[in-house]
Amino acid sequence: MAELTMVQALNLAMREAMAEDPNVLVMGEDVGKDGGVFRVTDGLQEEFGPDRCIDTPLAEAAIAGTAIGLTFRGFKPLIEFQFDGFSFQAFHHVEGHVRRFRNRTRGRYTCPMVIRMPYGGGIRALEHHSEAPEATYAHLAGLKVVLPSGPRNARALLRSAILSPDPVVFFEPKALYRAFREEVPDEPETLPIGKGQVARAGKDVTLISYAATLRATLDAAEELADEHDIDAEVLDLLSVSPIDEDLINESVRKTGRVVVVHEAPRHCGVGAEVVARIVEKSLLYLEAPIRRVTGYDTIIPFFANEKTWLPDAGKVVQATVETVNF
Amino acid sequence: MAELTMVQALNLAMREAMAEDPNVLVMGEDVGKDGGVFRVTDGLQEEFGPDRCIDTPLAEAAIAGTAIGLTFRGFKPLIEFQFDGFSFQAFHHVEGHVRRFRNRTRGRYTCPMVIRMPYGGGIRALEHHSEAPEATYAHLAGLKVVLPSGPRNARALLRSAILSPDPVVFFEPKALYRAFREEVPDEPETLPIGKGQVARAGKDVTLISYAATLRATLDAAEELADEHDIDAEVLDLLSVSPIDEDLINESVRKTGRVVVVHEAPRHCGVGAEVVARIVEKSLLYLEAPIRRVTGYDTIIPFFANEKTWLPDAGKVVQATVETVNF
Amino acid sequence: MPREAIELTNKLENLSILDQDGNVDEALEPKIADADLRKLYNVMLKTRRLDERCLMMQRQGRIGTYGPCKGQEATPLGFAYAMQAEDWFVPSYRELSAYVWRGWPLGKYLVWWGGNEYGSAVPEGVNDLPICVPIASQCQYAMGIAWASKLRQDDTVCVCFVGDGGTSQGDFHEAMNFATVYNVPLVMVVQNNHWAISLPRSKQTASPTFAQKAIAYGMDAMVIDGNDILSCVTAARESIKKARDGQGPQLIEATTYRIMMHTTADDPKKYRSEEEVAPWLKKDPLIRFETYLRNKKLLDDKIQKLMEEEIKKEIDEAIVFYENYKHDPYEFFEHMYQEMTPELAAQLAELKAYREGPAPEVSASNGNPQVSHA
Amino acid sequence: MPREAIELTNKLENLSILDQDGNVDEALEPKIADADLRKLYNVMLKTRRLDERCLMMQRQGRIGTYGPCKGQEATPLGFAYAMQAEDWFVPSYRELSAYVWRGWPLGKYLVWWGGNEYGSAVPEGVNDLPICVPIASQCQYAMGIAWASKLRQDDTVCVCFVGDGGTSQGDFHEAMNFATVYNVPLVMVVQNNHWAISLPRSKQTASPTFAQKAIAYGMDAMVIDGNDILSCVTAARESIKKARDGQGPQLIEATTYRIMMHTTADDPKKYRSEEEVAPWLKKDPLIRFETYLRNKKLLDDKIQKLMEEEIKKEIDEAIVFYENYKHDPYEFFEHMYQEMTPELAAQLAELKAYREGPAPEVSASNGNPQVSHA
Ligand SMILES: Cc1ncc(C[n+]2csc(CCOP(=O)(O)OP(=O)(O)O)c2C)c(N)n1
Ligand SMILES: Cc1ncc(C[n+]2csc(CCOP(=O)(O)OP(=O)(O)O)c2C)c(N)n1
Ligand SMILES: [Mg+2]
Ligand SMILES: [Mg+2]
Repeated sequence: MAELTMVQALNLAMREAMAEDPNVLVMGEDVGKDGGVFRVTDGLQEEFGPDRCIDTPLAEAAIAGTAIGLTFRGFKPLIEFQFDGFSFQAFHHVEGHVRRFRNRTRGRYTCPMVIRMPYGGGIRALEHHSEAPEATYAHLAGLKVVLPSGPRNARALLRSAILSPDPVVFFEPKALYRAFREEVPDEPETLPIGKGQVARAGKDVTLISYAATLRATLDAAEELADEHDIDAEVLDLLSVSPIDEDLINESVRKTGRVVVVHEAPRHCGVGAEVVARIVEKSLLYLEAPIRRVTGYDTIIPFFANEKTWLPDAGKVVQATVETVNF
Repeated sequence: MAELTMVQALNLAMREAMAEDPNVLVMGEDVGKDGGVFRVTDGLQEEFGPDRCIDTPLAEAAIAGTAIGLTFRGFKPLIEFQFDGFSFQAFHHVEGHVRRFRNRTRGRYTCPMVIRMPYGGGIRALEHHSEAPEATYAHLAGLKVVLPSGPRNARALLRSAILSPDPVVFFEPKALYRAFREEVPDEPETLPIGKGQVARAGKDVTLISYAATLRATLDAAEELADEHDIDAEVLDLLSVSPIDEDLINESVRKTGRVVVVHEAPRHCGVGAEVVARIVEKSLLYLEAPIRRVTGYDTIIPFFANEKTWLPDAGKVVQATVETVNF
Repeated sequence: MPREAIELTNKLENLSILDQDGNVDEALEPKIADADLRKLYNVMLKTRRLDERCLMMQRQGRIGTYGPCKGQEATPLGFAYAMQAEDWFVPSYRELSAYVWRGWPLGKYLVWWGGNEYGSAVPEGVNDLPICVPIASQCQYAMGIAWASKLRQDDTVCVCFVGDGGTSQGDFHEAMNFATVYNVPLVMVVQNNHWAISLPRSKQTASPTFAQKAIAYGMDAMVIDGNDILSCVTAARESIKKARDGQGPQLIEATTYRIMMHTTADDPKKYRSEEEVAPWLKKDPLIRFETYLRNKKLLDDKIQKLMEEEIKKEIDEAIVFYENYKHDPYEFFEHMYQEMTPELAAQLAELKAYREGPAPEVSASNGNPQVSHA
Repeated sequence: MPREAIELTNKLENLSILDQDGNVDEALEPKIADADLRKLYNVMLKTRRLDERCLMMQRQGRIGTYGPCKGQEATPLGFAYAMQAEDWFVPSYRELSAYVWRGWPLGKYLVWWGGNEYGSAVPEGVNDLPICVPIASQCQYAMGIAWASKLRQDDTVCVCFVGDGGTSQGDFHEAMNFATVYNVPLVMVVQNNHWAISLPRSKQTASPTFAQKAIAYGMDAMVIDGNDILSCVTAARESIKKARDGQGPQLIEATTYRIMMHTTADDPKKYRSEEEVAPWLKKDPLIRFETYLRNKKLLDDKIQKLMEEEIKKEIDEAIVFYENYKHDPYEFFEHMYQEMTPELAAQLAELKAYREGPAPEVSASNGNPQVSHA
C-alpha cells in the first residue's frame, strides 16, 4: 500500500497497463517528454519509449481520429486532451466515429480506447480550462463516461476503462489531482463501470454527486450532521453513462429526499437525468422536490470569480436543509 | 395568406430578412446556386447575389468560424449546416466562441447569428443525416435553441431568431419540411423565443413535445380521445433553451400526469430537464411517474429500421394510457 | 542578410499514359499481365453495371438515395490492383470498383444503400473500411491505420480516398501533417471529380492543383489522369512501393469527373451545363480501356458479351440477396457495447412490449409501490 | 501524354535586415521616421518590462498562471506599426507589444491574467480581438473579419497571429483556404518560436518551413527574422499593402524563439537544454534594436534612463489599477444574453440568497402548494 495523489494513481494505472499489454499506447499533446501538463503521464515515455507514449502535433481531432485507426489494428490508445475545453476540437470524431464504429460495422471494428482529460474548475486556470462537459458525452450512446473522485477509485476505474472493450471517456477532476492522498493497494484493482458507491451512509436525505463536487458534498454532509442534525447519505456516481439507477433509487426509497450536486451547468445536465430516473422509478417515495446544486447556466467565470460560481459545501447545506424541512 | 410548406416558409423568412437588412447573409455548403440540398435557400442567391447568399468550401468549422468574424463587423450571418450530423465539425467554434464572446468581452462582441440545420430522422437518409442533438446545444449556456413544428411557427421563429441579438441554433425538422402546408400570413410575424404553446388543450394528461414528434404526439392525442376517452393537453415547446417552464408547470398542475416525447436519445436528453423542472416546481401535483417516449440510447439505425426506432403515435398512446391508469 | 528566394525541395509531377482515344504512350506503358488486364476490365465493367442497376433500383424505390460513381471507376481500381490483400483500404463513398476488386460481395453494397448496417459490416479478413459519410474524417483513421503498420513494423500500406471537396476540411490537413511527421505508409488519393455537390472545383480552393497541397507537409506529389487505368496503376504501384519502403506518405491527385448527379437527391441542372459535362463523356475510363484492350486483342465482342452475361447474373443474384435480406428490428440495441447495458436491455424490452405486447413481468418493472395498470 | 514536372507558380522569400549584432543591410533598410523608431523602441521596452513584472507578480501570487512573451516583442510590434488604427488585429496570446502599440491600457492586460473578463473587454473603438485561448481558432474569425472588409468594400486589413503549433490545427488550414478562395485582405503571421509547450518545431510538422504551407492555397509567402524589427516592419508594410490592394491573403513566417517557459505552469528543463536556448539569447530583438538606435544616435543612456522611469511609472499605475479592480461577483450572469433570461434571473437570485441571506420572496418561489421552511 502506498499513499498516492490522484495524479500518481492515474500514472500508476497507465504504467501497469502499458507493462502488461504492448498494445496500450499513450498519446496526446506534451504527454511524452514533458509528462503531460499535469504530469499524469510522467515517466511513461522514459519507461516505454517514444512509440508507446507519443507526443503529437497540436491537433485534438487528429489525436482522436488517428487513435480510431490504431484501434482497428489492435492497439488500445489512451488519448489525452490537454484540457476539457479542447475536447470539442475532436468532437466530430468522438460523436461520429468512436462511439459508432461497433454498431456501424456490427462489431467488426469497435474503437476500444480511453479518452482522458482533466475535468472541471477550481484550479485558477484560464478560459476553456475549467469545463465540465460530462452531460455532453453522456448523451452520446456508445460511450461510457467515468468520473473518479479520489486516488484509489481513479486508479481502479482507469484500469477498468483500459480493459474495457468499449470506448470510455474518462474525466479527471483537476481540482482533485493533488488535493489529497489515499492508500492505493499494491495490486491492480478494478471497479465496474456503471456502478456508483455509497460514499457516506445516512437516512434523512440522499445527496448525489460525483467528481470534485463529491468532496464538497461530503463536507456538507459533515456540516449537516454537526450543525443541523441531518444524517445525509452521499452517493458517488463514479459513472454517468451508464448511470447507477438502482443505487440511486435504493437510497431515495429510504430517505425520500434528494439533492443532486454537480459543477456542470444545470440546464440539461446530468442532474436532470438523475431526477428523471428517480421520478420514473420512485416517484411515490419522494417527500420533497429535488434540488439541483450545480454550476449556473452561464460560462464559468474567469478564475477570479470561479469559486463564487462553483458549488460548495455551503450551497449544498442550504439546499439540503431546505429539502429536509420541506 | 398563402399555403406554404415549411421549406417555403423558412425561405420566405430569410428572403424577408435579407430584403430588410443588407447585413443579413446566408452562407453554407450548396446554399447558393443549388438553393440548399433541401431547397430552403432556393432563389436567394439569384435575388440577392453571391455576396449575400454565399456558397462556401466544404468546411463546417470555417463556416461557423468565419461567421463569428463577420458578426464583429456588423453582419448577421445565417449559416446552414447541411445536416445535423455535420454540425459537430464546428462544435468547438459554437461551444468555444459563438456562445462566449458576449460574456468574454462584456458585451463588446456578441456573435448574433443563426445556426440553421435540418434536424432529426424520418426521411430515409444516410448515417449522420438523422441526428437530434438539441440537448447537446441546449446544455451550452449563451445559445438559444429553437425547434419549430410547422410552417407558420417556423417562419415566425426564424424571423425572431434573425432579429435576436443572441446566437440562435435553429433546428429544422426535416421530416416536416414538406409534410404539410399551412396558412402563413402575408405580413412577417415573430414569436417570442423561449415560449412554448398549447398545441391542443386537454385536462387528463400533459403530453410535452416539440419538432417532428409534436405531430406524432398530436396524432396520439386524437387516438387517446377517440379510443381511450383520455383528453390530453399537448404542449409544443418550440424552444428548449430557454425552456418554457411556466407553461409546463401550469399544465402539469392541471393534469397531474405527464408524458414527454422527443426523438433524441433519452439519456441526458431534454426530456430529463423537463422532468426536473416539473419536480422542482410542481412535485406535489404529480399523480404518476413521468414517462419519456424518446429515441433509444443507441445510434439511430440506418434508414431501413429507423421507423422502429423513432417515437410514433402508438408509443405515445401506450405510455399515456399507462400514465393515466397509474 | 539578403532578401532571397527559398528553393522548394519537393517536386510535383503530371502523369498521363492512355489518352481518351485509347492511344498509349508506350514509353510509360506499365507492364500488366494479360489476365490481369482482362480482370481489371471485368471489374470496371461490373462496377459500371452495378452502379447503373443501383440507379435504376433507386428510381424504382427499391433502395434509398443513391450516390453513383459512373466515370470514376479507374482510380480506385488502379489502386486496389496495386495493393496487396493485407494492405488497408479506406474509401470515401465513390470507390465501388475497389470494393469489387477486393472481393466484397455485391449484395453488401446494395444493403448499404438499402439502409442497413450490414452493408458496412466489413467481411472478416478483408482489411477495408466501410463507406465513410462525414467528409474527410476517413483521412484521420486512415492515418492511424498506416501508423499502426509502422509501429508494428509490418509492411502493410494504407490507401485512402478523399474528394476534392474533402481537401477543404481540417481533418485532411491534420491527417497529412500527422502522416508526414510520423512518416507512415499512407497513400492519400484525392479524387478530383471537379464538383462537391454544387460547388465547382474552382471555388473549392484557390490552388491550381490539389497535388501541391503536399508542399505544405514537405512532400512530393503527382497529378494523374484518373480516368486512365494505366496512369492509375502506374501511380499506384509507385506510391504504394514508396510508402512500403519507408519513404513516408504519398499524395496523388487523380483528375476525373462526376458525370452523374451527386446523389439521386441532387439535380445538377441547377448548377452546371450540359456543355461542361459533354467533353468528359468522351473521357470515359471504361471506353478508353476497352479500346486499349481491343487494340491489344485482349477483348472482342464475344468475350465482352460473355462478361456482360456473367456480370448480369452476379448482379441479379446480389439483388436477390439484398431483397431477401432479413432486417432484425431490434438489432440496433445489440452493437452499442460489447455487452448490452441493463439500461439498453430495459429499453429493448420496452420496444418489444410495444411491438409484441407486454412481457409478463412488465407491469411490475416500474417499481413504484402502488402499481395499477388498466 | 508525357510524364512531366508541374511548375509551381508561387514564390517563397527569405528576409533579414538587422542582424543579431545590430548590423544593418542598408539596401533593405526600411524608412522609418526617427520619432517612430524611438516610439517603437519605447513600446518594445515597455512590453519587456511589463512582461517581466507579470512574471514577478505571478511568483508573488498576485496574478494567475502567466504566459511570458519575452523575446517575441518585435514581430507583433512591427505589424502593429504598419497597420492603420482602423485595421483589425487578431492576436493569439503572445502579442503584448501590439496591444501596447495600439493603445490598450496596461491594466487590462493584468486583469486578464488576474482572471477577470474585463481583461478581454476590448476598449470601444479599438478594432482588436482579445487574447484567444483555443489554439488557431482565431484564424477563422480573423478570416471572417477580413471577409467583411471585402464585402463592405472598405479598405481595412485584418492581421492575425498564430503559433507554430497552431499551424497543425484544422482551423488554420480551413481559414487559409477560405481566405484564398474569397481573396480577402488577411495577413496571417505565424510566430515560429520553435516550441509548442514541449513539442519542438521539428516534430510539429515535416515541412522545412511554415511559409511553404502557403503553396497549398496558391499563395506566395515569406520567412522573416522575427527578432529583427526592421524585417518585421518591412514585411508588414508589404503584406498589409498587398492585402489592402486586393491581392488577397498573405502568409508570413516570423522566426523567433520562446526564451522563457511556455507559461509559469511549465518547466522547460523537462524537455530542452540550456545550450539550445543560449544562442537565442544573443538574438534578443530588444538588444539588437537598441544597438541600431545607438548607432543611429537616436538613443543614449540618458534617453534610455528616462524611458525606463516613465515606463516603470506607467506599469506601477497599471498594477494599482489592477489591484484595485472591483470584481462584481454576480457579473457572470449579466453577459450571457442581451437580456437576462428569467431562468438566469432566478439562478442569480438563488446565488444572492446564498451569499447574502434569503430575499423576502424566496420562500414562496418554489411554487409547490405546501411550503414550510425552517
Ligand atoms: C462533414 C460533412 N459535411 C457535409 C457533408 C455533406 N456532403 C456529402 S457529399 C458532399 C460533397 C463532397 O464533395 P467531394 O469531397 O468532392 O466528393 P464527391 O462527392 O465529389 O465524390 C457534401 C457537402 C458530409 N457528408 N460531411
Ligand atoms: C485547441 C487547443 N489545444 C490545446 C491547447 C493547450 N495549449 C496551450 S498553448 C499550447 C501550445 C501552443 O503552441 P504554439 O501554437 O506554437 O504557440 P506558442 O505557445 O509557442 O506561442 C497548447 C497545446 C489550447 N490552448 N488549445
Ligand atoms: Mg468531388
Ligand atoms: Mg510556438
